[in-house]
Amino acid sequence: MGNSLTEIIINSIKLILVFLIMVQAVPVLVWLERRGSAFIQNRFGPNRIGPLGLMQLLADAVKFLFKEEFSPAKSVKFLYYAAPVVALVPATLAFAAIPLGAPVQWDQYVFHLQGYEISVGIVFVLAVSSLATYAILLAGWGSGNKYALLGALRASAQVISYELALGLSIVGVILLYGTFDFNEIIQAQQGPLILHWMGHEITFLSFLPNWGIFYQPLGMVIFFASAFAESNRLPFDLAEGEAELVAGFHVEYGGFKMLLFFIGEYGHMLVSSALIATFFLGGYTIPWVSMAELTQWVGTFIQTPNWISLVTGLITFAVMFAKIAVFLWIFIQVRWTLPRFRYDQLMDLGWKTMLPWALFNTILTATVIYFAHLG
Amino acid sequence: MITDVFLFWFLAIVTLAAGITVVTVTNPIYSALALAMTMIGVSALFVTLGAYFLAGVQIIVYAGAVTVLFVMVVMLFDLKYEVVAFSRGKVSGALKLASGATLGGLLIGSIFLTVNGVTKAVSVGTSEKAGDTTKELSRLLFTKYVFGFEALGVLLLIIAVGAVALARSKGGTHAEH
Amino acid sequence: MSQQFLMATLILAPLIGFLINGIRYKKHSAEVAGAIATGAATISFIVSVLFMVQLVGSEPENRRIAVSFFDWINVGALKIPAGFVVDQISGIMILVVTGVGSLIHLFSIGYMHHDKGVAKYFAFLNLFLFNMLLLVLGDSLPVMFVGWEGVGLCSYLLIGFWFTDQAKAAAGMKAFVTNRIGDAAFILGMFVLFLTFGTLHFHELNHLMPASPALSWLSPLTLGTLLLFIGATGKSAQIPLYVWLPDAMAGPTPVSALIHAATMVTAGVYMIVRMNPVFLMAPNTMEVIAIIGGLTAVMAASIGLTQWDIKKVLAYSTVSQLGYMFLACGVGAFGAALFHLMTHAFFKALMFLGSGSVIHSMHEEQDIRKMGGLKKYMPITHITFLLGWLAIIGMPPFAGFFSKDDILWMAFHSPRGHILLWVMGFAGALMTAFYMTRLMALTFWGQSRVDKKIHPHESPALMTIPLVVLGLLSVIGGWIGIPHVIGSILPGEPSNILEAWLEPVLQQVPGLEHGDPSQEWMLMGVSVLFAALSAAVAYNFYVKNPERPKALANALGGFYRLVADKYRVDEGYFALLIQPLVKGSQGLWFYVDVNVIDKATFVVADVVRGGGNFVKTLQNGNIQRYALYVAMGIVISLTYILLR
Amino acid sequence: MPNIDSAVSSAAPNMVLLTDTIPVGIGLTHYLVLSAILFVLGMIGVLLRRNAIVMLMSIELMLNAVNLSFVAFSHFLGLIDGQIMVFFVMTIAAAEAAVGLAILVSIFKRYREVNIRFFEHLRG
Repeated sequence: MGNSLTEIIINSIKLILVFLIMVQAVPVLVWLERRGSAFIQNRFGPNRIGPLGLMQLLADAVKFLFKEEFSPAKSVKFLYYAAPVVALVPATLAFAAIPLGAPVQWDQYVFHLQGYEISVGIVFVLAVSSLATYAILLAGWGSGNKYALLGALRASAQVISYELALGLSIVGVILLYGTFDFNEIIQAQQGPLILHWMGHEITFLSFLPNWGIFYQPLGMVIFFASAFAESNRLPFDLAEGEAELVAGFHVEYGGFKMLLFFIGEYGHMLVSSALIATFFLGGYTIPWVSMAELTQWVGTFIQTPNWISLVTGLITFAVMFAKIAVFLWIFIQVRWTLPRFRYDQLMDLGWKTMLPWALFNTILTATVIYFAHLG
Repeated sequence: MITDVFLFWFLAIVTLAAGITVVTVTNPIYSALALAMTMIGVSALFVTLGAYFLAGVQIIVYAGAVTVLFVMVVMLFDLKYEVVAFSRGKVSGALKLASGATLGGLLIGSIFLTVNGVTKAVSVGTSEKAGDTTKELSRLLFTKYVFGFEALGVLLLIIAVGAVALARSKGGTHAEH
Repeated sequence: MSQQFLMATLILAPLIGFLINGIRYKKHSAEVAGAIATGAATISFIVSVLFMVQLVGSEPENRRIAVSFFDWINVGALKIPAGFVVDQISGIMILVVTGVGSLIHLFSIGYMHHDKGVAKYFAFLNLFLFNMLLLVLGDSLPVMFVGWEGVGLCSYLLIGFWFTDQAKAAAGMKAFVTNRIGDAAFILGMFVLFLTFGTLHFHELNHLMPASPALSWLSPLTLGTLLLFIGATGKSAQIPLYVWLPDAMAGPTPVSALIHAATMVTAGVYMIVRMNPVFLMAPNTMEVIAIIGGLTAVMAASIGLTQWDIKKVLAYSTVSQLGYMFLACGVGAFGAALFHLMTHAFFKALMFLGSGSVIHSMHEEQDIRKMGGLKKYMPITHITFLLGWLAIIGMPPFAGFFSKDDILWMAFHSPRGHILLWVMGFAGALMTAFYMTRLMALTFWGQSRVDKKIHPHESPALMTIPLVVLGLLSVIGGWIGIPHVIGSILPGEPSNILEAWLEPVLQQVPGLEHGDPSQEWMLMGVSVLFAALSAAVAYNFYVKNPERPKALANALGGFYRLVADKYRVDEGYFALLIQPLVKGSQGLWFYVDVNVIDKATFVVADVVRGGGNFVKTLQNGNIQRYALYVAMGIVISLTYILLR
Repeated sequence: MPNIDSAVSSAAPNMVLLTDTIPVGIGLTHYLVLSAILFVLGMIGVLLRRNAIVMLMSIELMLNAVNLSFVAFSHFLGLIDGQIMVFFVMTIAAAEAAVGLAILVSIFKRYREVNIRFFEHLRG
């Protein structure tokens, strides 16, 4: 936690901040989603309240908060109320473990711009996000509704199946950087792209940044695809197949509880995008610009080193969020362009296509790394 | 200092409470959830022992996969509260409880009898940088225990095939025709 | 290539063929299985040719290739290596076995084409070949005995190959049991020899022989050799154990040709020739062998006169020819015995295959009364059969002539021989000529008595090629053993190659002086002349005026029926041996087994069941109860550890 | 075993860290006793519960207790091997759960019940 009181306080504030960031990102995303979908479908979408309908989110929030508080008669109360909260937890915990910016050096303290730095971050994130299943199951069982239960079973099965592909696709990255620590991974992705082979350096690609995507294209594709499945988004949102299951596991939920589920889903999107950015796009680093250059450039405006590092941190934070935003937009775009899978297609894709390819990617990476370090 | 003592006791109590719930609650759903809680508690205890990686794996494997399986099975079976949750028979039940209690007592007694020797013998801790233990772990796993590792791989393969063969779907989208 | 490798290939090739065919015997078609089996046999043949080339290449005294693979038995004084030896004797044998064997394999492809278990059949054939090679190549009695038993097993399997037919299965059983009797004697003989000489290795035995013959009847040498000879009578169908061979014709005809004419039945003769120094030292045994052989020759031939089943006739002629061989062994003409063995292998295999081809074309018809006039239908078979006929009745210059006359001459001339023995052989030769001619006449010549529904046809090339090859062999096969008297007048004076070849490994009968040619010429002339005469008579009987034989049979009356019933030997055995055995066993069964042994076992069973019932209560399928047992076990052991 | 040696040697300078993360108050004993109690709990569950699924859960409980003791030992003895064992135990546990549940599913298809009593019909 920390050694001195200031540090402890700052860290606690950080935790709260991260949580708020996630929660506040959700209305923005909702608005973005609605407007975006509207434009994709050649509509206007919400545009009454405020400029560009930006105030729409507030209205939504108010509506959610003041809806009637009810629970189905057949429901198991405890589980029914526990589920939305549980849905919120994994995304938050995972998101808090991802570094969002360069560490800030303030006097003798070093503050990482993340909820808490964990040396085995990847494992932690995987572990926490694997708990997301419980929310679904609890909701499905708790609301005492067969549609909800079916949706929950389908969703949880899907999540479990795709966790395999997800984890395996990261294994390539772990092999590549030899660590579970996000910060180390991000550090390793700085500078130009220089490939090593049998001790020779291949530099003709060095106009590219040294990002993981150039080492792990297949891994990235698989990870991205299974990230969709993990966060129950189209084309993988079988849990809420409106046609056959009304709305899946949260059919009985309304009002604020529903909102919590929303936050959980969008939180998953956030986490996935952040992970992709971290693994494959160099995290908070700026392409073609090294940290040293950045600090030097900032130093041309400001003198005091504390402020310099703080500003640098904020800039990198902005960069990180830009990257995350790109992927968030891709999420939304995909949702409104692709149709839904059928369940057996989904399972076949997960088990017979993605899993083998992820395995192949792992083995390939291992061999290539072995040969690369031969020299 | 204090935080760690507090942490241990807190986690211990949570874990034990969850464990007791697993055994005593009559509704299998609740015992499954309690089991998940126990797993999480145990993994937190792993963290206090500096085994970060294992803690993560513990959650992934147990809480994320095994217990979810349990929950799903229970939900599929749709088991209501059971009439006879515990095995009948006064004598046998008493005998079972007694044997359990004595076993616990014996275990704890033996621990107290022997543990001091152990700690006094080697009282060096593992290196605290978790990355190190993880790397160390993997190195050991692929050098000293590589045979066991391979054997486990084979075992898992067999298990997968066996489980599929046991509970293969009759009817539905994946039925074999 | 090392000798070890060659030897391994020679022996193991058939075994591998057996395994391949045997494991997948449901899958393989006749072509595949036949190709595999014949290939294996041919490989062995090629290797044995290689061996022979080596032998011919080396000097006469060290023409001996001995290979030892590993120590098979090593108990106290008894040390039996798994050793195999190719020398002058076994060299000839492996040539005959693998050569004739390959031809018969080839023939079988055509013959067994329509059979269900054809692959099984070929597997058995290969297994037989393997065992036969063990028998021939083994350099010590036990190794030979393994093959000895093995061929017995294979002959059992192959005789009863169509085991769904009760009679055939019974025939196989009969052959096996009869062989077992002989084998028991064989084992005893081995014991005696081992007790006496402390070794069972042929080479050592042959050199351990005492200088002077053991004249006493009870001397271990005599006993051992006698017992071995009884074993031989079992395997080679001599009196008194010959009864199984005629029934053995129940098997497929190629099997009869391979096992019951060419190779297996000659095992006894081979064994005696291989141990000739030992037998030479036991004159009494030799005497017995000679007499038995002579008697068998005559008796079997006389039975052959009356049989109507083509294969039965051939079977009895085989028995009598074997009798000749034993006669030769008995008078110390081991070379002649081996010579006749070889030639007989050629022409008898030929005739069996010919009969097989006939039977094949007659749709499994075996009664010669329903044949006749087949000459025009199946010319090739007829020609080859004709050659075999000429060979067996001993017409010069066919193979049979030389070997048979060699035997007769030795029977007359050898100091161990006797005029009576010669007479037996002579009578046998006459009868052989008669019934063989009869067979030819009834089968091929005269007017056809074939059933109208059956249309005989020549067999396919696959079956005729072996016939032709064997026919050729039975013509020229004898020319390696031309006696001096004939060789001296022939252009180029061909010497007796076989004699020279076998000289180093065969011992002369003590006191055998050079006979005078005129005598030999005379005997030869007599036998050939009379053989020709009886052949002519038979031709007259069965082609010219077929009613005469019946008249003759009626004239002979009871005697004829006795002979036709094969002297009722089987019945006699049944009455004297088998019945008492069965009765006694039944008595044991009813009184001893039921009352004593069964009671005892029941008591034991009750005790066990009671105990089981008691223990059963612990295993009541209640898993939690089991878990409780485990827990209590842990508790108890832990308490013990703590309180210790 | 170079790994172990390196672990111990690298551990020696970390004594300070050790003492301030795991204070004297909490020692090996605590963890062992905790794991013992968990183990006995699981055992009682296996012995007493009728529901086969719950029995399986109790088995998982026991395994977890064992894992805990393993990790505690490996921590306090400075040997990683204990953690390896935990690895293996986890694998076995997962496998066991999978097979057990598969069997349960087939049993349930047959009897529409998972009461352990029904397993007694599986004689022979």
